[in-house]
Amino acid sequence: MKKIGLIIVCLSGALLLYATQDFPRWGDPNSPASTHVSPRYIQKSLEETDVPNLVTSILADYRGYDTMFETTVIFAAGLSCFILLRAFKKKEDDLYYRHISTGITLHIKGDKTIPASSKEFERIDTMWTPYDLIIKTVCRFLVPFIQIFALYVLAHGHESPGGGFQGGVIFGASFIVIAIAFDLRTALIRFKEKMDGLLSALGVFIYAGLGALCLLLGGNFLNYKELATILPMDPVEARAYGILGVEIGVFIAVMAVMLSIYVNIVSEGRHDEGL
Amino acid sequence: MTHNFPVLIVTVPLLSAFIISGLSWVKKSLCFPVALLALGTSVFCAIGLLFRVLDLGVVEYHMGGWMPPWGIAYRVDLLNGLMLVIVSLVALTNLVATHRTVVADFPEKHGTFYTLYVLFVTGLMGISVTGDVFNLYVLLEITSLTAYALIALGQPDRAPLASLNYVFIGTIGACFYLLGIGYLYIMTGSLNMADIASLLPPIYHSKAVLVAFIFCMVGVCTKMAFFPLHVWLPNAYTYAPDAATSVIAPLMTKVMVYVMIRLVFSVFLPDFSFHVLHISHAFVWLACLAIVMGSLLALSQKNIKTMLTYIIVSEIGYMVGGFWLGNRLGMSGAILHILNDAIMTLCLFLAVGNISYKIRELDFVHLKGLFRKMPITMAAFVAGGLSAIGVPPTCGFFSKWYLISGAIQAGQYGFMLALLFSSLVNVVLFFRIIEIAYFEPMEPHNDTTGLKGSIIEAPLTMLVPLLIVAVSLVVVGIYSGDIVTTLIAPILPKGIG
Amino acid sequence: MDVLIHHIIGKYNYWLYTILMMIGLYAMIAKNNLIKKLVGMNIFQTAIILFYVSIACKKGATIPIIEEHGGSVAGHAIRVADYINPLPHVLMLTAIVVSVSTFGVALALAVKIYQKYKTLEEDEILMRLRDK
Amino acid sequence: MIPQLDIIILTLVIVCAIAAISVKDLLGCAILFGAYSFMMCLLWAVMGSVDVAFTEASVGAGVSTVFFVAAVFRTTRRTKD
Repeated sequence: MKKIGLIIVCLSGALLLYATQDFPRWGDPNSPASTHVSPRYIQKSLEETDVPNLVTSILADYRGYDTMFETTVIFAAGLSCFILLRAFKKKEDDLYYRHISTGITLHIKGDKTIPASSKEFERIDTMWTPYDLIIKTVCRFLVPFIQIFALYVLAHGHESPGGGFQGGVIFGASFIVIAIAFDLRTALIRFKEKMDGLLSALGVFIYAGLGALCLLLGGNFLNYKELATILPMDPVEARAYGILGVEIGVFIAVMAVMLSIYVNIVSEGRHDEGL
Repeated sequence: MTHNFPVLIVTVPLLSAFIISGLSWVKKSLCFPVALLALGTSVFCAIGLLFRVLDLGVVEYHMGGWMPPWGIAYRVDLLNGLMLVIVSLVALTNLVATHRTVVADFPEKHGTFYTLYVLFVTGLMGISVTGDVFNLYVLLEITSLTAYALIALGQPDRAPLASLNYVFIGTIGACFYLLGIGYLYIMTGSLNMADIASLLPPIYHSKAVLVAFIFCMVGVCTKMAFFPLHVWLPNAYTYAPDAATSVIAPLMTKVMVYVMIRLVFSVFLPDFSFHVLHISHAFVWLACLAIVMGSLLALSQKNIKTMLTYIIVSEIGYMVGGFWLGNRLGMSGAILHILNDAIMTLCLFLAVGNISYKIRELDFVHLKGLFRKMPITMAAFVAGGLSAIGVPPTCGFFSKWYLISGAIQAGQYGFMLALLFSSLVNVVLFFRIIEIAYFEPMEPHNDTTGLKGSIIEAPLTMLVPLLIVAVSLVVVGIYSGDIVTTLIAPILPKGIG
Repeated sequence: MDVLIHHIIGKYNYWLYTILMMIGLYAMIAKNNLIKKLVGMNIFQTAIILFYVSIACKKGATIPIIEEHGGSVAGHAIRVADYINPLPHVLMLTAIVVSVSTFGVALALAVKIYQKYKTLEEDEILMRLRDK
Repeated sequence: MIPQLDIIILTLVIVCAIAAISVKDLLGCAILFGAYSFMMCLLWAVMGSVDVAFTEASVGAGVSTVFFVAAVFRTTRRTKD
């Protein structure tokens, strides 16, 4: 099997290199790719969409339809992990508790449990990870600043590199930090599974709904110029705010999906014990 | 609102998929009606669009109001219209037919199943209508991702492994297609199909365009399960849940055949594919190999579902071979066969879904005496089988007739022999099942209802769609003459002989 | 001989992306462990992203963010050769997101396979399948 | 776009790729895979595509390494080849 694989790989590699002879030299300014379509983006983008970051303006406006389906890909990945791994049945075997004041760990067999509200005992994972004060306190300090940075990345997608995807991933990562530093249950208390499912659907719905709103206002799908009729601004500014609205939709969807994929993979769908 | 049809076909199901996903957390019972409504509107829009295309010729739609090479544009002609109607009708019929199986198999997750189902159909309809090569790649990824998830829900011990193999081979195929677009983009600088077609002619003889063509075709043939690259299909479709197989089997591979036709007609233009490159003969011989091997492998199967998957592999050989014959008869036969094969495969897989809903087992040894037990389902299965063989009243005969006469006109006698050989093998395959199901008595152990000698037919909501599809086999067969003259003939460009 | 040198120097970026792609493709086909195949798949996809990004490069051009010189930008035309071609970057944002989604779903499938077979080695799984 | 820097990073990328595939322990493979993604992000930043580099850093190097380690935590670190 390895020999066939090697032959296939070398064949396709040779084919790829054979074609590079006709390519324009690397990085030359008047190659077809840089002279046919992109000059209009570079010259007109600032006049038409009032967004200095060309990549964000093309991403959300000129080729916004692609990005809508790309957000749908992320949404479908979140759903797939949910439907493949989520098992609603509880894990039967025994639980571990730790007495907070003395630090003794209890190993309770069978299905009896200590009520979650009790103050003296706190539940710990079966693969018991050492109680580490430093990581927990540093993480409690760190998470708010990660989230503020994520919102900054989203808001500044127009001027600096960044935007909906990067901000959404960083915001999702802040919840993953909580899940790793503390344990999965504390993260799930703060971000319930139902809220997660609804938010991921809501995020992509904002994106597609904004496009449909432009349709209802008379323009083509995703034509933010039509938003100028309801928003008190001229069409170019309406496009900029349309792009921001779409980025917010992407932000919410990517945040929720990243957390849901992580939670489903790390707890094998039981949502009680993870990394 | 009628000029918005092209985009409504894709965005209405997309929006309703997100609504269904939200509803699956709030109120599960509403998921199926919303899915039904969504696919109903897209069937309505698809038929409305087909009539608009019939009298307007070509319908353009610019996303976001931008002109084509800068923004994404839809350029809907008859081939798109035909594919949209096929995809939406098959998806709607299947949604209704497999409702009970889905609710029975996935009690608390059927809301999410319907979301993935509607996203899968949205991806397929997006592929059938888009006019932008990169948009086609993104939609290909949505379709494949939802197909991986839907397939992995089947039998717990075999389906995840089959789906993971499909992930690997499908990703290689999609990435080869992406490489092909990259090579086209670096040589032409544009991503719009019509724009690339206008920029390509001066650089037809460059090596990069040749390699772009090869990579696009290898990528599409991998997703189409064309013979040497079909290894993922049998396991994936056999171990998938019945509700998922009966929507993926009839549509996924046919839409990829459409993508190949669209690439040759609208991006590389036929005179590049047939005259500059001399590979049409190679494709026809590969198709003959696909037909023969598909039929032989189908003979050696013990499970009825695996047998049908190998028949799909040989049907793909019909379409690819018919298209690459290069003459009007062969190409119209290939496009007609996309329609006929979609209906045939849907009919066969719905019948198999009914059988496995009632009897749980699908090996030949368990099909004994099914004619007395499930007469309507087996009648529909026989109708599908006759169409696969190519018996006159059904539609399978007419597309085979076009393919064979196209092969004779093109002088490809190997392809004609392969077609006849596969028809004979199909006769053996289907009459073997009819013989088991009709003559041998039913064993008591797998009679699930325990009522001696009575009919254990599938419930009504599964039978009526199956009968509609079986009847449509004959109706499409009778009207295939008009379908070819009105719908398919104007698709073929003038240059074809 | 100098034509070959010219080819190599002028387009070394494409040679190196092809080597990366071949590594990824070989790992996908030849590796026995399912997760190693996944790493090969991701390397294969990032190699294609490297190819697209190297299309976008222009010598002597800066990043595709237009600096606003004072209020009236439309006062003087923006010179195209100053900025890198932004279109491949947009395409590659999509490709990265697609590769992560496929990676996530494939990992979920690998976890599900491990639940059933307690191994991630392809040959061991096929052996246990054959025993059934 | 300094060619020398470009070549150094490209060789590091290829070294990380080959190492990630041939190392015998999945957790090591995860860390090398994170290093490979981060090197790719560095390469793209040097080539001027800042948005793609930012996405690859956060999505590629960040989250997919976390998914990888989570999956290895739930399965096994053992690999035969």
